[in-house]
Amino acid sequence: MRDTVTWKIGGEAGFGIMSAGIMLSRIYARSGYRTFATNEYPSLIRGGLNLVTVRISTKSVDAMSREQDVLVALTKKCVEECKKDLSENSIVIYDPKDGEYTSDDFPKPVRLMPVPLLAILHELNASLVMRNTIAMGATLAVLGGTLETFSQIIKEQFGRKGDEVVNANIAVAQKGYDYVKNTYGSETSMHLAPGGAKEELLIINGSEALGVSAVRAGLKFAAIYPMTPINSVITYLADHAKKYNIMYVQPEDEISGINMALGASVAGVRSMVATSGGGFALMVEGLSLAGMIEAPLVIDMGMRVGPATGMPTWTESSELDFVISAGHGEFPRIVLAPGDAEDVFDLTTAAFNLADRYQVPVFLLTDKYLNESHWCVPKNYYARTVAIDRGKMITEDIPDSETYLRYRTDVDDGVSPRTVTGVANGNFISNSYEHRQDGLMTEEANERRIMVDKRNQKFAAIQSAAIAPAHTGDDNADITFVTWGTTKGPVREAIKLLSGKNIKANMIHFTWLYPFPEKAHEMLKKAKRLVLVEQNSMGQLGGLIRKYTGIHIEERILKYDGRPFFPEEIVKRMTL
Amino acid sequence: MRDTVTWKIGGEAGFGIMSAGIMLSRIYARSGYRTFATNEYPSLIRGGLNLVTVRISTKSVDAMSREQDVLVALTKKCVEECKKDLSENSIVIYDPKDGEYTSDDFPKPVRLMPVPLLAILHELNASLVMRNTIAMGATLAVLGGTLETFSQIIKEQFGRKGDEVVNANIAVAQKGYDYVKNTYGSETSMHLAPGGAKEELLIINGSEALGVSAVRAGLKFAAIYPMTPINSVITYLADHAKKYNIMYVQPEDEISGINMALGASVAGVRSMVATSGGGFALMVEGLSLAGMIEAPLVIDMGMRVGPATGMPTWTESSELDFVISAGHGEFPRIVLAPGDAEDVFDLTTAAFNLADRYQVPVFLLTDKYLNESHWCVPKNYYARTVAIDRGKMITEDIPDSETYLRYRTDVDDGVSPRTVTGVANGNFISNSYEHRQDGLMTEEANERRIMVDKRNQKFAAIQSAAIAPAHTGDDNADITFVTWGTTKGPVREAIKLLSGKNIKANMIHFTWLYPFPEKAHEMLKKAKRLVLVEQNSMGQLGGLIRKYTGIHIEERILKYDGRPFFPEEIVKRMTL
Amino acid sequence: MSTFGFTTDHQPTWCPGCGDFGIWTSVKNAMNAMELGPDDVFFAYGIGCHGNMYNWMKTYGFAGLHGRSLPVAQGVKLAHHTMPVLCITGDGDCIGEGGNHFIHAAKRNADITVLLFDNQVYGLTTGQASPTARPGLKTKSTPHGVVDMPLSPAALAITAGATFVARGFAGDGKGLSDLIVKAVRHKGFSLVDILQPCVTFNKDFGYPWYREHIYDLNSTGYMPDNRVKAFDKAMEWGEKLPVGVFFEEERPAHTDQYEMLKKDILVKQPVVVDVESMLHEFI
Amino acid sequence: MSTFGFTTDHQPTWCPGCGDFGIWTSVKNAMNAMELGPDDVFFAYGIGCHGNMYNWMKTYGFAGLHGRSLPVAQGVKLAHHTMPVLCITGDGDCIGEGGNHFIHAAKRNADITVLLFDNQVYGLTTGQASPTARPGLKTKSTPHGVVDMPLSPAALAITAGATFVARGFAGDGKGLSDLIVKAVRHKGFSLVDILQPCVTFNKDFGYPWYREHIYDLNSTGYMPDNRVKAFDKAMEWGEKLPVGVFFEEERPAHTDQYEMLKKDILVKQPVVVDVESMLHEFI
Ligand SMILES: Cc1ncc(C[n+]2csc(CCOP(=O)(O)OP(=O)(O)O)c2C)c(N)n1
Ligand SMILES: Cc1ncc(C[n+]2csc(CCOP(=O)(O)OP(=O)(O)O)c2C)c(N)n1
Ligand code: SF4
Ligand code: SF4
Ligand SMILES: [Mg+2]
Ligand SMILES: [Mg+2]
Repeated sequence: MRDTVTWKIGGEAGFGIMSAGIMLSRIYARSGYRTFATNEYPSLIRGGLNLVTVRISTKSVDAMSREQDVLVALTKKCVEECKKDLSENSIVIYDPKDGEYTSDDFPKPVRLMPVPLLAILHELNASLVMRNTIAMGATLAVLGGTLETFSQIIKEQFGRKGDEVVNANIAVAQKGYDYVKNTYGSETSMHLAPGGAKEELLIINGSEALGVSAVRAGLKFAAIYPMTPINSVITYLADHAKKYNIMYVQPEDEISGINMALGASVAGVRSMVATSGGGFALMVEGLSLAGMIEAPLVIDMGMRVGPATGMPTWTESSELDFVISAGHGEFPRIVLAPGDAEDVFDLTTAAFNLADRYQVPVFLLTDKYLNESHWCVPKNYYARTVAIDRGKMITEDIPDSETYLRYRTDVDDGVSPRTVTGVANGNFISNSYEHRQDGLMTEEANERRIMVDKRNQKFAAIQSAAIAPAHTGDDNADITFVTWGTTKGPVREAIKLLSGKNIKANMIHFTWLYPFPEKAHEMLKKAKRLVLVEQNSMGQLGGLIRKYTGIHIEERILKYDGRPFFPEEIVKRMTL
Repeated sequence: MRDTVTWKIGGEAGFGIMSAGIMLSRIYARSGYRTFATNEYPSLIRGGLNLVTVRISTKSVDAMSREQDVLVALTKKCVEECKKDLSENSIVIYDPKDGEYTSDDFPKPVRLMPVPLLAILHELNASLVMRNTIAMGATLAVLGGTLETFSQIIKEQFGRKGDEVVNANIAVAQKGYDYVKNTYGSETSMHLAPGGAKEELLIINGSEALGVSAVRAGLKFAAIYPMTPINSVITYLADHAKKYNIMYVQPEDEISGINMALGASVAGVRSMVATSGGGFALMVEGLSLAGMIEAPLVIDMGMRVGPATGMPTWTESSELDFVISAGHGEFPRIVLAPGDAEDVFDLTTAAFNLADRYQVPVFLLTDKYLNESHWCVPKNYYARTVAIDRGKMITEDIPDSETYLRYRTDVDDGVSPRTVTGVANGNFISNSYEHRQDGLMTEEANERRIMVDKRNQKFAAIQSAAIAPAHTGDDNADITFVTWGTTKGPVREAIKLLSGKNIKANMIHFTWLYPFPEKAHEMLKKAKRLVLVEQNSMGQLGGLIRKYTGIHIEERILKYDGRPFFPEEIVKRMTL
Repeated sequence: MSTFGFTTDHQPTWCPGCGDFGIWTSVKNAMNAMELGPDDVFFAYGIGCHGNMYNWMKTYGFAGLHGRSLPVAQGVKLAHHTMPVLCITGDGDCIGEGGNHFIHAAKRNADITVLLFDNQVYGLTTGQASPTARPGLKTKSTPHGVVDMPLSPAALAITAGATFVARGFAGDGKGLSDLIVKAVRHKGFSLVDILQPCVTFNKDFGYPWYREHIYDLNSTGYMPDNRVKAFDKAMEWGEKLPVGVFFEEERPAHTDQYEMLKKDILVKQPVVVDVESMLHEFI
Repeated sequence: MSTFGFTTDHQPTWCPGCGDFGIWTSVKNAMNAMELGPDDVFFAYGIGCHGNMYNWMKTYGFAGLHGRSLPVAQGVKLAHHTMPVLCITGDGDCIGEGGNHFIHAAKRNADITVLLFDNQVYGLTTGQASPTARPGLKTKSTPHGVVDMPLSPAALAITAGATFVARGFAGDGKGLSDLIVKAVRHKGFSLVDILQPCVTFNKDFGYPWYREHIYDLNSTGYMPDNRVKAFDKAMEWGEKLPVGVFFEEERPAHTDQYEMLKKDILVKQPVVVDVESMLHEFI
């Protein structure tokens, strides 16, 4: 019996690969296990090879392992591509119609379990789209599970389509399950140890998590032009717009998107955009505008492999420098980078409050890995109350006797109270030109200097709210990994692997990147040996650290081939 | 007799203020003097106060002085605004019709020289637009000059309009000249010492200088959307397109501009765009594209006061961080920042060669001060031959037997030979997706890594071409100013002022900013006391230096009110 | 009826004789005619001479980026759909830099009013040709005269789906303010393309030229009820040049498409989330 | 006559049944009909399913940014005006993200050919509504159906000044390749709006639907010589849907406006500067 199994399914787009991964995650999440699912697919709609990997464990799962224990290969190409990543004694489920193998065809000895998927479909007169359902049944047999939860999920999922569909699916699942049990015996090396206490767990991808968190935080307006990897944010918001009284608009381009969002923000609603690097590039002028008019705005910047169109469906984290310096002129902004679904909740709700409190644009630097992986997170984490702080906002009419100054400078945090549209005597100009306290243009030297100083004052105010990097692991470790965003999980697991080798390592993980958190300096200084781990080719966090602390981290583990880090790989690349 | 006089003229837009400044500069440049002229005007077309200041000297002029010696005030507002900047015994020329003053109306005692400009016009039946011509005549009398060169320039300038216009202008100039001589005597405290040897000098603004240099460097295609402060580049190129066989296109927006320019570049011509921060913001996606397809491109990025629309007609240098980090994904680029008209020639011609040699985008970071000031530069400097190096370019047909690989990786500088359109067997795809050597898409991990490494290889190659910062002044100075771009002149003059106080200072001036020139480290380390001087509020060069060398310059003189530095001000802000 | 001056302590900086003065007056008169005061209306400005107006026009407003006033206006409208939202934009701003937003705002039938200050040039950047510049016009960017065909903002709007399309003249104060009132009252996307003399950079098309060539379309018996006829008229520019309402149609506006806006403006909608049901779908 | 396969070692990745296959074939046939080989022609691609074509279409080409193929094409054309330049673009690419370039390229009468793969959806981003989506179409971004009016690429082109405007159907190989040949041979801006079934994300408009609804405009006696009539036809979409040539006109192309291009292509023009005369004006 095993604590952990890593399972992978692969086939062409359209084979239901993604949904199989989600279903398997759900089955085990409902049964007292933790799961984590990642996907890989090329930038095209059909054909090619889509892969989903699900790690299932009785303990928490922070990252994907490099090797898989079970492979469900729905095409020959899948076997070819994936065999190199199978561990010893892995089980391979495949349809013998797609190809015949012996264990020798694999780099390491594996156990082959051909299952006649098409033949079963044929026999039951079931349609091709149910192939993945048979494979799921077979999977559950291999992992020593039952069909109970799976059947339940099938009912929930297909109930609307009628009993016939439900029953047909259950029947093929049963066939797959029985076929494995009958052909290969009821014990396999991949049986999972019993799950723990059943807690309600969400299986949610990063984009959905961000959508949910944003709605919780009071999001009212989103203008988002489609782009990988944030398309699921659109789907989530469009599908739930009516239910939650939020407005989703599909703009003609990203430039329109950010300008609409700023219009809505100035009018008084919480507003956001989401995009990837190329789309954000088009928003850069609007970002500078947000800085100048001091409008709150949340920007979900979903990173992927660049430059330009790059590898749109693969992961990378190379937009840190870009978002910190984007925009002409100088103005404060906040850059946050969640590392997992828990972080998404915490940082998304924080982002909206920070945007309002400091009247600045706030970035959520997500990436393809975060957005499209399916995380497993306690429902209670997401069910917590969210405190909404709209900052200095005036919604009551202003008496005739008062003169309202939108950009009043007699504030010590640089933040001036703002009215929402329609407040009597509250009219003002959101002005992209340099302006006086009343918002009207100025070109006078002194007024200019004062207004720059006012905006720059926010840096100090924001610093006081900054989230120090998370320090996890042994205080006295010999190795301190320094990283940010979604490398969190792989590094965390790498630390576990190292501790298995009696090497003490810990981690300084940044989720708040900018303004550079002052507290990080002390933390970094204390470390014995710093190792930078980043999902890019230039070590951008390393540059940022040196710029703000002078500390130069020479030892760097960088990855930029579009694939996320595997814990084993981090260990392997260490000079130990 | 004086070595140097600073003269200022002010009035409403439409009064011919700018052309008066150019003319005065020309007169003196042709007479053996050096000049330098700056302008100040608000962001509107008419009304307001336009000012031109011209410094004339028998020696070289690097910057403007804070105070003026002669003021020609064509409106009352001009007197009001400018009187605070007059030095003791300054001469003020004005039309008594606009207002009556006594020396007491001025902070320091001045010499008033009312000249009845309108009355003279009236008397000669001359039109209002000639008011500035009278003022010029008066000026020449005050400075102890003659009308000879001025008359010559009038002939050249108005010759096409016929003798009548020429003679009328000469007549009013004479009147102004005579009025001053007759009324205030032929000696004033502002007489200039005789000029030196007559060398042919150009009076040219930074934009024109850039246009001229680009044409010399073989520019063939420019797509430029209008924007202050690079509008003169458009005017220069549009006016000279036919003469020099170059193509200027006005695109519908900046996005179109950079994409057209990349199309032309890939087709094989030297191509450029010019814009300011807001327009460049819209080009950021195209920049990333240039990085990915490895297309040469020169970008004249004319800085002005931001964020957003800011103060569009005023100066600032706050786009250094922005251009270095702009664009999603990671790719090499080169950032150059000329400090004066000589630098413009050297760096513009270099920029086109560098772009071709390394197949990267190259920035010319100019600013409003550089672009719109009129510099005085020896014609010989601009008449030098320009070596054009198109880099690895294939213009000959490729034999049928060969397979052309646009992005071949067996190159040690990361630069692969490129064909121009139409070369037989030379077809390839400029691909914004990650690609293989032949340009077709790849999503394979290893191919991706190799292609990133290939592009990143250019960093080292480019570094070998990097221009170290210019070290000027005493090697053993107690103070080392560190600066970049157009603060060069003011700092240079500040050093002279300090040396007058027996304080030894020198300067490390960066014109090559990125990739950060490695040689700078040694230079900076040697200095006893570093003082950062920048025209922005964050000290961006300071950040860059710390990021790449660890050296933290604590002492900073920053200015961000839209006005250029004055040498006196730098001295004043030093803790001495 | 209360009247408003909308004044600030800034003085207009337009060139003496600029057509923008007349438009400004018509805008203020239109606001007064509709009894809209500074807190009742939202103006989104482009960047150009036209846009400088925000400094002497006291209302809720947004002086944003060059070319982007229409997206801003739509964002404001969606958040506060009971407030009249107008765009002050130019031919460069709206049809050059912002051309894409123009056709898409019209397509959506966004309930905003676009006042397009159409002077054929980029005034504020000292006179380059704009997309509406007529062939032959000599400007800084076209020293030998404009060569390509101009775009007609009115025809583009008609093609893209606008439901109120008119043309006015800066020199006709009364006619123009009437058109503005109609445009603002119209539910859906409304355009008033305003022929505006730029006395500094466009000497070919001054007040006299326009006075001589324009005619009032609506007094010729023309009915603005047909898109194809309207297109035909909107492309007309020669000896005669029509002003007036080209096209008018009733069709649900963009903001009509959102069920929830029937309840209240978005700004006032509470955050209502049943957390249990929200999270249920992920279990 | 030599024929070319234009093949690479990449296989098409379009969904089985996608209309893009048919268009691709027509494009290759058109090239062969004009005897244009891989080194003789330039294709600028947008980003979308349509744009993926560059991987299996060996020519000089540029797979640039989403929405920007028209500017790239114009830059190439200006630098090398003797080379035919085509854009492979989509309804999202060309009319959504790139709408401004579309109207301005038409206005300039840039001598490029735009092949617009019009499937009413954003295919590559898994099926959101595009600007040409018909009302009612349910997509990922419009779960309750599209509400606003679609934009007609053909009508926009006609309005903006295009000199050749046609519509074709991906399912009509011969007809389409003929239209492409005509479009490429036309001097000036040419558009072929291609009705393209997306079998994966747009089930409402498949081959049968189109086969049932389209008719050949040019065989009805329609003459493509009048912009207003063409506009009328380009807005037509109901029981019947015209394909064929809507409009054709001779007018100098953008590249005709540059005197120097009469001598040679820009790429081959030498750098000729008389330094003395160049600097003289600054003295
Ligand atoms: C992104 C960007 N590009 C260019 C500019 C420069 N710019 C300011 S106003 C203007 C043109 C204005 O023309 P138009 O909209 O016709 O207004 P007008 O001045 O004629 O009223 C331009 C190009 C800018 N501010 N921002
Ligand atoms: C700037 C930018 N925004 C968004 C995207 C994401 N994107 C890629 S393809 C596409 C839509 C493609 O639609 P269409 O042009 O109609 O092509 P189709 O796939 O339907 O052929 C989008 C939005 C992108 N690549 N770049
Ligand atoms: S430049 Fe033209 S548009 Fe601008 S203010 Fe002057 S007259 Fe008016
Ligand atoms: S998604 Fe649609 S357009 Fe894209 S390849 Fe598939 S069928 Fe074709
Ligand atoms: Mg204009
Ligand atoms: Mg499409």
